[in-house]
Amino acid sequence: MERNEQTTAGPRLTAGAIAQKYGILIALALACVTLTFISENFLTTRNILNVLRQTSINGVLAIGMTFVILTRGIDLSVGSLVALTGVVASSFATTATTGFIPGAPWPALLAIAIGLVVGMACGGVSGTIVARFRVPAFVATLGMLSAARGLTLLYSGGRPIPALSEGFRWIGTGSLFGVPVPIFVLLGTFAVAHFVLTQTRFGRHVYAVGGNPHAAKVSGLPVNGIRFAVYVISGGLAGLAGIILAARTGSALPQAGIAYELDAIAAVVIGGTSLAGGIGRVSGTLIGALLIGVMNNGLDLLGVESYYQQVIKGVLIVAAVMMDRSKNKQD
Amino acid sequence: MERNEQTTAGPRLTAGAIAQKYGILIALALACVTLTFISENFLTTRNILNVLRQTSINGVLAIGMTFVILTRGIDLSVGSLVALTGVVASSFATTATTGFIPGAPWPALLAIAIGLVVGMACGGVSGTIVARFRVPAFVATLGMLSAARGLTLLYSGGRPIPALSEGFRWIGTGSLFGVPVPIFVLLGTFAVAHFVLTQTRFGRHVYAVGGNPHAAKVSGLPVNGIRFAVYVISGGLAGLAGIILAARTGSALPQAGIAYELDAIAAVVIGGTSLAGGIGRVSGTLIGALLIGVMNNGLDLLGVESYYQQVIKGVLIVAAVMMDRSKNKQD
Amino acid sequence: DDKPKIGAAVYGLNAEFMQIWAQALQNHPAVKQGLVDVTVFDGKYDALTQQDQFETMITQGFDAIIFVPIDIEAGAAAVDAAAAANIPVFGSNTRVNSDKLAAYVGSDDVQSGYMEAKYVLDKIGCKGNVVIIEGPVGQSAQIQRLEGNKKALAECPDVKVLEDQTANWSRAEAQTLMENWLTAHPGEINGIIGQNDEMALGAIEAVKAAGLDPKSFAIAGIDGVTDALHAVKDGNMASILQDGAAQAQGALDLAIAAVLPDYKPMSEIWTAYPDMPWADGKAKEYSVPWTPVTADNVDALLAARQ
Amino acid sequence: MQPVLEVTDLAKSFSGVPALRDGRFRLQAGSVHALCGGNGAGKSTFLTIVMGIQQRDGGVIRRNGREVSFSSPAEALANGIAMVEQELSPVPAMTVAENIYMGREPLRSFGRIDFATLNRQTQDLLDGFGFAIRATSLMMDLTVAQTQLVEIAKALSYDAEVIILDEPTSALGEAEAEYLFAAIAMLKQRGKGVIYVSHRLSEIFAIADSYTVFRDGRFVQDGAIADINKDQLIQLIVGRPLTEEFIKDNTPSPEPALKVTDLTAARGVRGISFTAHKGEILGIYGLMGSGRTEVFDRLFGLSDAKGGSIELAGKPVTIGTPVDAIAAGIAYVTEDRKGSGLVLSASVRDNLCLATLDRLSPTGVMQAANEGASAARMIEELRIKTASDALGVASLSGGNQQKVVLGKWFLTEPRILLLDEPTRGVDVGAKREIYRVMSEFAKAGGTVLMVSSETDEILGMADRVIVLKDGKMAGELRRGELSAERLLHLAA
Ligand SMILES: Nc1ncnc2c1ncn2[C@@H]1O[C@H](COP(=O)(O)OP(=O)(O)OP(=O)(O)O)[C@@H](O)[C@H]1O
Ligand SMILES: Nc1ncnc2c1ncn2[C@@H]1O[C@H](COP(=O)(O)OP(=O)(O)OP(=O)(O)O)[C@@H](O)[C@H]1O
Ligand SMILES: [Mg+2]
Ligand SMILES: [Mg+2]
Repeated sequence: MERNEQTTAGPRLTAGAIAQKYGILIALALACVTLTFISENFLTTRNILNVLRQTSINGVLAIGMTFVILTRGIDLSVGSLVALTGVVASSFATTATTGFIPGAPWPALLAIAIGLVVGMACGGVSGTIVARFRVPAFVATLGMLSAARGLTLLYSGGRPIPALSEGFRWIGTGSLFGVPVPIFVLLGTFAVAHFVLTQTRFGRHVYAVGGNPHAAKVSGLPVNGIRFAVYVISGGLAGLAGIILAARTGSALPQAGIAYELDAIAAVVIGGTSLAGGIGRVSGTLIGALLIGVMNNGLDLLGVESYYQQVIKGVLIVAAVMMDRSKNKQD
Repeated sequence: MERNEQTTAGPRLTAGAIAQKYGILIALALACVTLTFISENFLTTRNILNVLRQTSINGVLAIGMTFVILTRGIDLSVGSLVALTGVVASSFATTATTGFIPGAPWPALLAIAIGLVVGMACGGVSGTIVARFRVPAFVATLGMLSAARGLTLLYSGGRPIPALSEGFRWIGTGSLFGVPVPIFVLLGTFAVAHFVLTQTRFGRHVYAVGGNPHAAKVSGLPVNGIRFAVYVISGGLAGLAGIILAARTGSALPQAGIAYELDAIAAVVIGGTSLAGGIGRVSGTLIGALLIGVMNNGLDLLGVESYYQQVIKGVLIVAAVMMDRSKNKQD
Repeated sequence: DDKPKIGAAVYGLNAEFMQIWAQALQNHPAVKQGLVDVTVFDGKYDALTQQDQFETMITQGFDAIIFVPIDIEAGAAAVDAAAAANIPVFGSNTRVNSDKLAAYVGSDDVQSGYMEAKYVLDKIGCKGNVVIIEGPVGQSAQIQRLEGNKKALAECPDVKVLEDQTANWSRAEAQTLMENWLTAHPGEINGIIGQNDEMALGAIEAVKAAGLDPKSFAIAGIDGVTDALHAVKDGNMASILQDGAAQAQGALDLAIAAVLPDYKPMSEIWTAYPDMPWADGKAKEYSVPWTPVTADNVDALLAARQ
Repeated sequence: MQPVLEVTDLAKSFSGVPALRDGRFRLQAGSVHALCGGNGAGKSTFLTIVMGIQQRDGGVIRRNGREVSFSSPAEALANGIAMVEQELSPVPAMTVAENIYMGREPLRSFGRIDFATLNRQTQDLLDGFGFAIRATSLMMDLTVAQTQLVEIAKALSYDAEVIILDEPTSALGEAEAEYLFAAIAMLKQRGKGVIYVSHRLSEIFAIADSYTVFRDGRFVQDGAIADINKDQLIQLIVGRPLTEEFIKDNTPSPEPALKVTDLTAARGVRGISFTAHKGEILGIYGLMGSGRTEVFDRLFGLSDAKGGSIELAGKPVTIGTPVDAIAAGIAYVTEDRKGSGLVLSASVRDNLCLATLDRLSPTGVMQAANEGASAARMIEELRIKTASDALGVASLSGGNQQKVVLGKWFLTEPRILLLDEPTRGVDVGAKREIYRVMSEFAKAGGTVLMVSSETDEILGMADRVIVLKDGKMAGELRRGELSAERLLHLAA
């Protein structure tokens, strides 16, 4: 059984090795080539930047999710945390006095920090419940999904937090050298995550805990601490995504982020990370997220009707993964 | 690792053994007793029947999900299948001529059969993709989630199918000996599933495939066939749930069933079935579904505000499972 | 306590519009004075949950129910069940396809759809290209608003509808959709008809992100949520206010009147909308008028939100 | 006479690397045929192909003269072939009976499984072989040895004509192995053909009639056991003559390294007291279930401290978790390498470095060069057969996997080494390497505690032996007093 699974490669990744290991990269390339041919607007700088920007939120969530899934866990709460952190951070970033802070607008950085901390704190709660109290991750984070949504609505009174300060909105709408800021955030997150997972001790721990928690424990790894940490990471990145989303849409909506967890998990799994833990790469996740983004973009560009879009999307996701898996079919 | 999980009992289930094995049963009992004290309306025949009837749809879905999860799979498509089967079955059960059938109303039984077949067929497609093409269940059924929703909208033109025939509606609204029909459907489904899983070869082989697919294969079991079959079962039961839902609400809505998969999986996991496969019981699932049902009912009975409800629900779900798991904490 | 118990089953409380609706219910003078007990049930956007909540209310012996179903075709069974238990049900905001409804207080979506499209078409001078961002297809509000949109479009045969897609009432989805449309039809889109404000606001953000000026487009939405009021104030869009507060309070007055025989309506709405007479609480239909949000009334409306 | 099974030219590669080039084998009815070869020689690959678990790249398999091609184990079973795989593979949450008769459960009316008959039938089967296991126990509650016995019972229960046993005794003590040999003798008498794989050569000479040797995926030689002696066989397997089997040149010092007083552990282990000295190899002997593993688990902080005290180099220590134990300089090679030894989804290098990550990355950032060097050192010292250290450890042969576990712990540079069945599944050549490393480790002042079910190994390596029985100390023997009879006498 285990034999035909992929193995975690070390840090050496040549272009050839990637292509060979990621059938999914080929699927992405195929999708891009096809779209380039059938839609003249696809391969334009502007549209590529669009796709990347649209992918940024799901991408950031999926990167956090990768850590969790690598340890055999799952984090269903990220969608709700996007809303919670967005609302809380935004409440410290309004141009006017809000109900919460009787004073001048807070500097954007503080608001961002608060959003990240809230996300990490919620992740920490999930992590504690999973690591310390041995509640299955599915249940623990489903509880957080529900609780965080409730807290969001309570905090905001069910109303959007509008009129965000320019500084804060820059995260979602600004540009650097002509490239939108969310893209930098996504790529920065990816680079850090890739570094952590492939180059640091903690990254090794994550793979070991997911691959065989018992062996990890016997080898003296702080298994519970690692389990805890990945939920904090996922929560923090959900916070980052929440901030980008609020900054992009211009106000923080309490009903934001519903079902985002599914797309994030899909990106991870399409990217080749095993839900059984211990196997996968964050570069695969990025490709998975891009594939989803390109698909959504392409279907819109082609003006496909929304009902057909859903059917086609379902078929394409499965087809892409099927292509990937067929390479190493043995059992 | 595996050691501290619960074990599948053989067919022998005494009341004592159940209580000992299911901390979750105690959680359910606790919830019921508490509600009896704080709400005079809780322990009335009428309300108990309400709770059971309300549980019927999630319960039926969760029973099908149990089969899938026992084989290490997951079925995310059940919510969409509820909508699809509801719409298709209903289109053969309208009181008037519909756009689909140029004739008199079809007998309810035919409509029901059609709904079940559609559900099983969709499950069969997922099952084939999982068993034959080795696509992770998460991806395969996520694809089906999307595709089935699209098909539902296409089939119905996005509009509800109203005015269902009396015969068809009986499934959702009728009573037998003062007990609503959906309750019979739920209990019947449970009894059959319990029998199949504990007493038949197929049932035991479901456990074997989930517990150790390699061992199952080496013992000559038709592993792929069993994997395929559980998705057909889950799809068929999603069809059953879709029919009850349409019959209960009196019209089939194409946007019905959104996110139902989460509640179904939650019931399974709360009921003690391991997402890693091979361990669990359908009786636990039933208790899990009832716990969710009682919780929803109780919070409504007490008139708890909706935002607080979500927070409380999140906390209670986790607490219930924590109580259950604390018994056998070792590692 | 033998105060009348009135339940309000609404399709979902996560978005601002229903939040305003629910708040108005709690702020109704009769509730404030403790004349009646009101409980709001959150249907979580699920017809079945609403059905379950009806059963719970019937079990608990509520005296009347105010109902905002998720869809016109959903909830007839729930109304039947309440009627069978002799509990009157009053519709608000969204109609139920049932003859057992005691009365309905709402606004005509066809009309708002017409009004918003008309605004867009007038602004682009009845020629050019528009896109329509629709609600979840098949929902009654979407169907009726689209009908209104089409009615207005029929008056401008030269206007072409370039794209027509759902964004499920969601700002984020509409933003993505609009970004992609702006790419697919560079420089061709003149008007944007959003079937609600959230989606229109998402479109505005997409326009801005593409480096374009929303003021050079004709953009309209419906509902009058707070963010939209701000956008109107900035001159970026037009919105049509749906008075959810009036829909809620009107329905509550009717419900109380059905339970307490000598009750006189206490909400201010009956004086605010002379076009909608109380009619002794005996009418079957009460139509709350739409109010176009303009530079003139936007400040007053915003002040009322605080 | 026509062979019941004849295989020629069997070939199999994994991602381009050949594991088997020309597998050849002729099995006669009524005989026990040993398949010999070093770790990674291709034995398991060969056998799993015969069983239909893996698919071949080329070659011919004939069953009773008829060419066959099994696409699944189900077909092999239907053709009268049954197998005990090298890697134990139970369904943990099911009962012994359900595991054994999986797919062949007796039925009652309405398609129900007849559990009463199933359990009785299973109990009879187990009792018949002399295995003390309850049919209704759950597999997850069994020890590794018991699990292995169940798998043996399962393979024998098929009443197959060809029975493949891939290292069936690797986790068994000699007493239990005797039951197996009795069963094999019976099968032989009934005219069955048995393919037997073991790295314990004494077993081969005790029960086999003929042998076939593979080396590096190639057929080397076959013949009758009667025509060959142990040294010759070793030479065939290893490819060169091997002078001595055990390497031992340590001398215990009087200085105590580990002192255990009145230790109590889970599952009835109590009152264990002993002292191990620097430079000493202390053997721990006992029958299956005597509590040896529990003592180690307790010393390593894997089971709850229930009582007793531990002193290291004269200082009392508290060991509550493996982290404490590792910090105190203890290393532990567990008996269950799949369950607690290896991360199967990770590479050879990652597994080798797993317990020394702190040391390899002082700043938290991994030093790839350090990792590579560590891994390379162990691969060389232990002669681990792997194409590259980036290969998944799951693709290594069983014996090489065992060496990876040993290497992981050697890298921690421990002062005390706990070895639970350290040579399980290891071939003669590599065993010798392991003995050499043990001996050098002790010679350099380290302390080795070794649990082994192989009496030869205990006799060959231990300076002193503690014998456990039912969780209690049953006696202690110095090197001079050691003999197989005395060990067994104390243990039984
Ligand atoms: N799934 C696989 N992927 C890659 N290589 C494999 C795989 N299975 C086996 N090998 C390689 O094939 C060779 C033969 O392995 P095999 O397991 O047959 O050896 P063996 O003779 O049974 O050894 P041992 O005595 O250690 O069990 C080894 O070099 C091993 O690394
Ligand atoms: N997981 C378990 N559940 C129940 N009993 C167990 C378990 N593991 C071991 N035992 C029992 O505990 C006792 C001591 O087991 P232990 O594993 O320490 O023995 P051992 O001497 O190492 O034997 P073995 O040769 O089987 O490894 C035995 O009676 C064994 O059957
Ligand atoms: Mg082998
Ligand atoms: Mg042992």
